[in-house]
Amino acid sequence: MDRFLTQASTYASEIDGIILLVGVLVGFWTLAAYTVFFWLIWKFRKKPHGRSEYLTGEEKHIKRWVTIPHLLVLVCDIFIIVGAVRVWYNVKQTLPEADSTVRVIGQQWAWTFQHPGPDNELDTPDDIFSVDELHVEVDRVYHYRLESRDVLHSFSVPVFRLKQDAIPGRSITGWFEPTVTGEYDVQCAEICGIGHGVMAARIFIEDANQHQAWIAANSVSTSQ
Amino acid sequence: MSFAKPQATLRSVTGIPTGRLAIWWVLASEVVIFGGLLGSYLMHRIGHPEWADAAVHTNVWIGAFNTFVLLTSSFTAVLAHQAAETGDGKKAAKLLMLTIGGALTFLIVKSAEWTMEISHGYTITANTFWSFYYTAAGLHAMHVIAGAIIMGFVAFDAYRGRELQRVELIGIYWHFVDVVWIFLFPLLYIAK
Amino acid sequence: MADNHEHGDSHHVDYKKIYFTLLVLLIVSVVGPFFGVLWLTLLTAFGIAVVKANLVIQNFMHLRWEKRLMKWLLGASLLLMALFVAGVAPDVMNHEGDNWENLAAKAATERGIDGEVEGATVEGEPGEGVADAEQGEFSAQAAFNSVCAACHGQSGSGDGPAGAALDPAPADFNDPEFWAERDEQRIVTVIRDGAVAVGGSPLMVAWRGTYSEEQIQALAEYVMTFRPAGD
Amino acid sequence: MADTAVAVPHGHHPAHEHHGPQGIWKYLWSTDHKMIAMQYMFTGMFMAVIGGFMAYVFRMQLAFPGVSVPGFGQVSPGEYNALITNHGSIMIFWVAMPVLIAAFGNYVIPLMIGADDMVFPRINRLSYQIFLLSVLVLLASFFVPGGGFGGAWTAYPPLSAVGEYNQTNLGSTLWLIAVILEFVAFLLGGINFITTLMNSRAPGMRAYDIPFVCWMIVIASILFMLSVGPLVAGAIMLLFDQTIGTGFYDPARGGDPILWQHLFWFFGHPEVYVVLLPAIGITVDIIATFARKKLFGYKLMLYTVIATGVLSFFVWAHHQFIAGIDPRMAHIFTVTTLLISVPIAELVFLIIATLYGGSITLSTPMLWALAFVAEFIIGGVTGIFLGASGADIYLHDTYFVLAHFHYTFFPIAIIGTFAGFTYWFPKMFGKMMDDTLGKIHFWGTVIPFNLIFIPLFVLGMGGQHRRIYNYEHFPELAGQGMYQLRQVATISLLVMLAFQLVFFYNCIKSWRSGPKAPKNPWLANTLEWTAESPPPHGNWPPDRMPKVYRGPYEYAHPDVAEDYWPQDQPA
Repeated sequence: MDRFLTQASTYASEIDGIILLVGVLVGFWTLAAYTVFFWLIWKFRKKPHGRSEYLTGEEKHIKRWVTIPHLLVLVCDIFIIVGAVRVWYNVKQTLPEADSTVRVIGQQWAWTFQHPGPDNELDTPDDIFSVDELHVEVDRVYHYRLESRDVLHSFSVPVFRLKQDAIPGRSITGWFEPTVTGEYDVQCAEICGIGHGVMAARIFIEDANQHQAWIAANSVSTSQ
Repeated sequence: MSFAKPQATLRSVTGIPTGRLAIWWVLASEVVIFGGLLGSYLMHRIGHPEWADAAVHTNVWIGAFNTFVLLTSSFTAVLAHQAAETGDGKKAAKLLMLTIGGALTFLIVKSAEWTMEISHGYTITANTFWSFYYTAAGLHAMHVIAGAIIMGFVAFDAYRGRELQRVELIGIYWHFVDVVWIFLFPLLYIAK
Repeated sequence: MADNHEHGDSHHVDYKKIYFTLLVLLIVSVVGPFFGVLWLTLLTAFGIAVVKANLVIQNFMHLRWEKRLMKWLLGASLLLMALFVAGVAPDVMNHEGDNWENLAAKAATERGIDGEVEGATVEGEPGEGVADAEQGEFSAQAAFNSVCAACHGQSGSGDGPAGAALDPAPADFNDPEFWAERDEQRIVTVIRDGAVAVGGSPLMVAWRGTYSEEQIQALAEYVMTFRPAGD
Repeated sequence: MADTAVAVPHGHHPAHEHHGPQGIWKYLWSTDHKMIAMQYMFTGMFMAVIGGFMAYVFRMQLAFPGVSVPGFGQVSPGEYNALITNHGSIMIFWVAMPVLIAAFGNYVIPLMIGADDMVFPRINRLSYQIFLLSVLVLLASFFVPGGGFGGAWTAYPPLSAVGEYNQTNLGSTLWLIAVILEFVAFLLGGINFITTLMNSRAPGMRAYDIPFVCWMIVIASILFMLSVGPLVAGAIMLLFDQTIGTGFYDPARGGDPILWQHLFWFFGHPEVYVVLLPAIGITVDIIATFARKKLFGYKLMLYTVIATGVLSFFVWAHHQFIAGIDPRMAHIFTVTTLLISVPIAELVFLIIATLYGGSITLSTPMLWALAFVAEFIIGGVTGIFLGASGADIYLHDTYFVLAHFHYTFFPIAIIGTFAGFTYWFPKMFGKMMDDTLGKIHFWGTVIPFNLIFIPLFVLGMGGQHRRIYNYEHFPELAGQGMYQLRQVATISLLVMLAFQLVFFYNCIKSWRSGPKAPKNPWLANTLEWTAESPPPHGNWPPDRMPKVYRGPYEYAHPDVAEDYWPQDQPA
């Protein structure tokens, strides 16, 4: 996964980990099934004067060949469930203490980001609004409040491995903690009308100095 | 109707006559249709206690009267079935006509009730309680209308002594329509 | 099929008796609410509905004599509905849960039904954006800056960040050409019904679901302020 | 009634020209289950051609953005949305459902259980006519002002509910009406299948003597019937939201958009199994015939399918993990979703085990059937990534999802259909199909298919999300490598579509000049092979309806010299 896309949040590696876990287990079973499958097709191809065996599959000693792999599949399932539930719990259900909170608002076809501004508190007059540009500081825990003005949108930041639908009428809270600086894509991952394809935003992950500079620069211009 | 039935229709491996077996499956599919609608309504209703203020404007007495009408029509439908079992097609047809009369009474009362409510401004778009109210009762009324029409055909045949087994089938459907109303009545009228 | 009570004339049901029982139950269920006790109302309303339905199903529909298979079938379809409600209720019935809250539903509950029906000029309320609702008083400038500016830019010159991607590009309100054949009425129409209403780009969507007539008027007036002076 | 009914089961078959409607009407108004099956089959194939054309147009746009697609022209974003929406709806509702359930169900159920027709032939005909109406309404929706509906086949409100949001006011209403009509048609059809199988089996045919494919189609019908109800109610609500302005899904008026998602997926997940099961049934029957093997554990297979069907009602919200449902619910649905892999894995193991000890002939139908198993394994296992809630956070709504469900739906709707069609072609048309052309078509379909969707798995892993008409606005997705992968997929699609011409040529050629098919060309056991090819109206002479003495898969039974033992042969 890392080769496709940077891991830029604390939980990106966890999510990649569970994908890898599933991949390994599932890959093993797929290969095993294919090997047996093609071997059987080759081994029992029609031969002149050949006649197939009469097996009902009800005999215990033959059925073992199916039930034992089957139980092993069940064991693998349990591993996957435990892994998936743990990751899900960390990413979606818990909320670590926030250093800062941003509001993310989707509308047809743009993202509006409400940054807390210099006082680091949301819903105060010095909040910084920006469109299609989210500025965050690296190594700080952010909470996001996700809202939508019209239809469903989905706030997706691939480098964070984060995705959450925005629903009109609801406010959904989640968290992320960026780990590397840089500029990355924010996508809308839920079809939202004909402009769905242009609903792109960028996330700017900055170090503390850059971020303070950005706040300072924008506080002036928006206070009007 | 020069339609010859295939042998398949006459077989009965389960021991339940084919028509009756099918009607039960129809009802199972109806249960989930109404179940989905009423389940959605129920969840909204519990989540929105303020809807009680809208439900106040429904008229319990009209609802109760309509319940009475449907119960009575169910009663005549089951009597028609009894008559059909003894082979008395004419009596069955008459009782079915009574049932249709019940259906018409129900619909007339219903439309009077709706006219009154709409004239007071409680239209289907007034708020979501009324949307559910008209959708649920309207879907039920569609079933009443469909049932009454089919019953007309069944009565026509039964009067001539044909297809008497259909009297039971339409009866089972009709009782189901009745049962749906038995639940709609407290859901929409009584609970305030 | 020896156990099959095939339909003779003999279910030995006294239909009349059941009919009168049903009527009595109906009266009880209507009378129940008059005591004004909640649990009693619920009991007489829904408890009796279940009893009535059971009577009808068992006796009139003859489920009592039907094969077990059909009972399973009806039971299963009812259970499925219970499953459905159980799976959906946490999201739809509740108005908040882990890390989410349904602000719109809470607002609706707060507002109450009367406010909604009497203010029957329903236009105003529906769809009011959560974000706006929280900020209280409507300000055309604030709305423009937070909503319209995404494409049209805060200065109104069509250079908003989201606008860069659009084709055709968003209108530039600072351009005198733009105003050559447009008046306030037309701006109102476009905001309300979308640009498609006047044959323009579908990318400018209609906002009548979000803003009231007055709010749209105010927005249009704000847009008019971008109009370059001197014509 | 009894006296009319005992009489001639030959009602008015086209062959009996004396009375009944003439000309084209005799086809349109036929109540013969085989004729209705053919109507469903060809309507479904016609829709598949339209759906395939749509895929061609938007794949061209994705690989070569802004190109003027030959046969269509420039694709606008609105048109792109309409294309993907209707491609999805058509392939599921108007191709997979009519062909796999209605066409094969109508054709094989009465023949395989030894009945002369469905129990309600006229309701059967009505079901097709309602279906045809739904097709016409859907096709009409492309040509109304504003164009076809563009809110994805899941039609999530508020986008689908409000004209101002989707800008296809009329198109979305017509689309919804078409879907409702289609549901009604299949409810009628499904009740017919269920009742027929339960009540009209040939004398002597016990529950475990029923050929597997009949079981599968009937279980699929039951799943459909029990799951679609809430969505019918939900669709009526959505229709009112669209047309008369109610607020069922409008949060500001006390409604809830999430409700639709639940209603939709409560149906939508079982729906996957609704189309999957008939395809599995066809595959299993073909494998048994061409491996000359009794099924490995018939009863166990049946139980695994029933377990899958029951479990499929408990998993729906795994489509909504990140759609705003309460995060606690996701745990429950992850567990149920992964549990469903248990019976499915068992079923696949049993199918593979059936090959053991066989004598396998790789004829065209057998190749399709084996390909179904091979491709479906990939489709199945990739589902585990998405069912695991933690992994789904990233993979949801990416091309990984898309590739996953195409790896399930393509084997189901296309490979399964070709398997069944080539297997029963001799019975349907009385002519043998050309095996060489069949094999060319097979390899020309299956290889490009994999080349289409394997690149899409990779793209999905790379974060490419769905339903975007042009990726130029997403710098991370607009790289050179990404475009190359998209082009590989598109070119493979073109190759695959081209090879379908071989199939149509083969059909016409075999139908006109193929060698005449014997009654039982594959030496199979089931009852349909005891009727004439093609069977007349009524299937068998009314006084010589078949009786059943044994199960359907008694191949190479030690008690008989032949390596097959037809169900209707007395011991």
